[in-house]
Amino acid sequence: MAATAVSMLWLRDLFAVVMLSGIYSLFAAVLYVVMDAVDVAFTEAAVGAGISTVLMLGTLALTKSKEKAHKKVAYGPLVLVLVTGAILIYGTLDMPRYGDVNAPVHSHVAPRYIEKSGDEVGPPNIVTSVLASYRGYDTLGETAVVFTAAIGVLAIIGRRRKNKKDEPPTAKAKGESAS
Amino acid sequence: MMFAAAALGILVAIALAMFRAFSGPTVFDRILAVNTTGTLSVILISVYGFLTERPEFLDIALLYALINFIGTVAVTKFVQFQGLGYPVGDHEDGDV
Amino acid sequence: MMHQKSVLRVVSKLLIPPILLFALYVQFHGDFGPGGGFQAGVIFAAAFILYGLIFGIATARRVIPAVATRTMLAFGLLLYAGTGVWSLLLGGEFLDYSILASTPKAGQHLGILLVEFGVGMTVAGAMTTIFYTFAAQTLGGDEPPEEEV
Amino acid sequence: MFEIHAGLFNYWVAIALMMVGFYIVIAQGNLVKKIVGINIFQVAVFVFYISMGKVDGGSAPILDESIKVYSNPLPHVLILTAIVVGVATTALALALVVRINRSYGTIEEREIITINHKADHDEDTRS
Repeated sequence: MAATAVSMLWLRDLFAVVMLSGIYSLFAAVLYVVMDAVDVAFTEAAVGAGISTVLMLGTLALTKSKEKAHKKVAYGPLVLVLVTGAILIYGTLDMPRYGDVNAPVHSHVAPRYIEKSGDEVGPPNIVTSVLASYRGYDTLGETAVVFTAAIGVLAIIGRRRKNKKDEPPTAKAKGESAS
Repeated sequence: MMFAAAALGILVAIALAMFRAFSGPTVFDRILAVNTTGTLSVILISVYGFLTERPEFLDIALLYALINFIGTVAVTKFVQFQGLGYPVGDHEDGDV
Repeated sequence: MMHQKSVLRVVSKLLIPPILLFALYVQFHGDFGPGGGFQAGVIFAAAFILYGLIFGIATARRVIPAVATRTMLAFGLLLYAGTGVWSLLLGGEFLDYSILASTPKAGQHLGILLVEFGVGMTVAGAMTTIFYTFAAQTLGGDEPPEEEV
Repeated sequence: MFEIHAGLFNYWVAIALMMVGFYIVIAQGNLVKKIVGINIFQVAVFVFYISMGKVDGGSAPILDESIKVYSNPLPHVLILTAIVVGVATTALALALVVRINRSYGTIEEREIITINHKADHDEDTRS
């Protein structure tokens, strides 16, 4: 997976980059299944491999699919990235180990969801009951974000409705509408 | 045990496909590599479900199979026509 | 252009109904297994995207017009917020589903069902709208995109 | 195979991916590639969250009689919504790229800056 990401960095053909990002998200989804997050894997599979790839291809069709040549390594950003990475890794040293049962994350709200949601809400899928019921506000706001994004796309690149009186349809369009 | 061996084999196969995807000289190598990787991850997820003895997550594998097909169609269409919405009528109403 | 690709056309015609069915299954089975409104919406949109890819955007728009997707987009969000307001009107708190039916559990079930359906509609509408917009761009204007600069 | 219990290894992979995405965003000039970089970064954050939610011996958080230990469902919920929001914002960003390409004729950052500078310069000389 990391190899996919690194090779995306080097490839200059944007088409290949898009295909690799599809593979990348497939791997991410497999990883989620392994880490018990089946719902997340479901979403990632549908969104990352399907919709994202199609949208990226749509953009490439409208722009250019080759990247311009650039300097091989940009040293300033590289140093910045390495320093940030080092700080973050230093930060993880204090973190609870992977899979630790006593980690602080598992001690606060989650036990209540796991123990009570079956009686309080009903559905066996805890993720669904937390998503729709306990954290309904979050999901409402998030749905609003999706709505706004779609409206935004329409506003930015949506075609303007043609004024039919000014502009008679071309012969080609007529032929298509007839067939 | 059998499932573990199967998972290992699938991982090797994925590695081979990935190599093709990275180095692939032509576009079609890459398309095939992506498609193969998708199919292999479908199998991997199914096998993993049996490995952990909760095989009810086959839904995900099913979804993968469907999405993989759509992705491949989109990619091949892009390669052939340089665009996604090819037959598009000029007489259509606009979006906004 | 895609008219002679009969294999693709037949296969996708065979595949689209199962995809739609699968989307509905994911939508309503989300209580018991993986799945829910978000995923169902995306899968639902994927079916239309496949149709648009194979038969062209103009045909896809005749099947499900852009007005319909935009209505779905808005209606889903309204359904979500409306569920909250309904529980508010019945004397509960915003998005407190327990009050919607005779027993709290039945109320929760109904509320989750409605909310998930709203989410699914919004996501499906949004994805389809975005795809239509992007795909129609390709040959959108009267001139080819290269000269559109 | 993926289940490596070497403590922090998962977090390190996530951080490495994050940094690759970060480097692409700040060092590469192509706007589409920048968006791909943002996506890599995003997925790295998701992997990080999900690995925090994993419990040893736990199973997927879907209630069943036979299962005693579940993984933490809270990160799953957060990431589930984040993925969908992520794709929506990606679509918005791609739309912006298309629009930029339409006005400038390029999606390389440097060329856009050059064009902008030239426009500014022209305005200055005219006034």
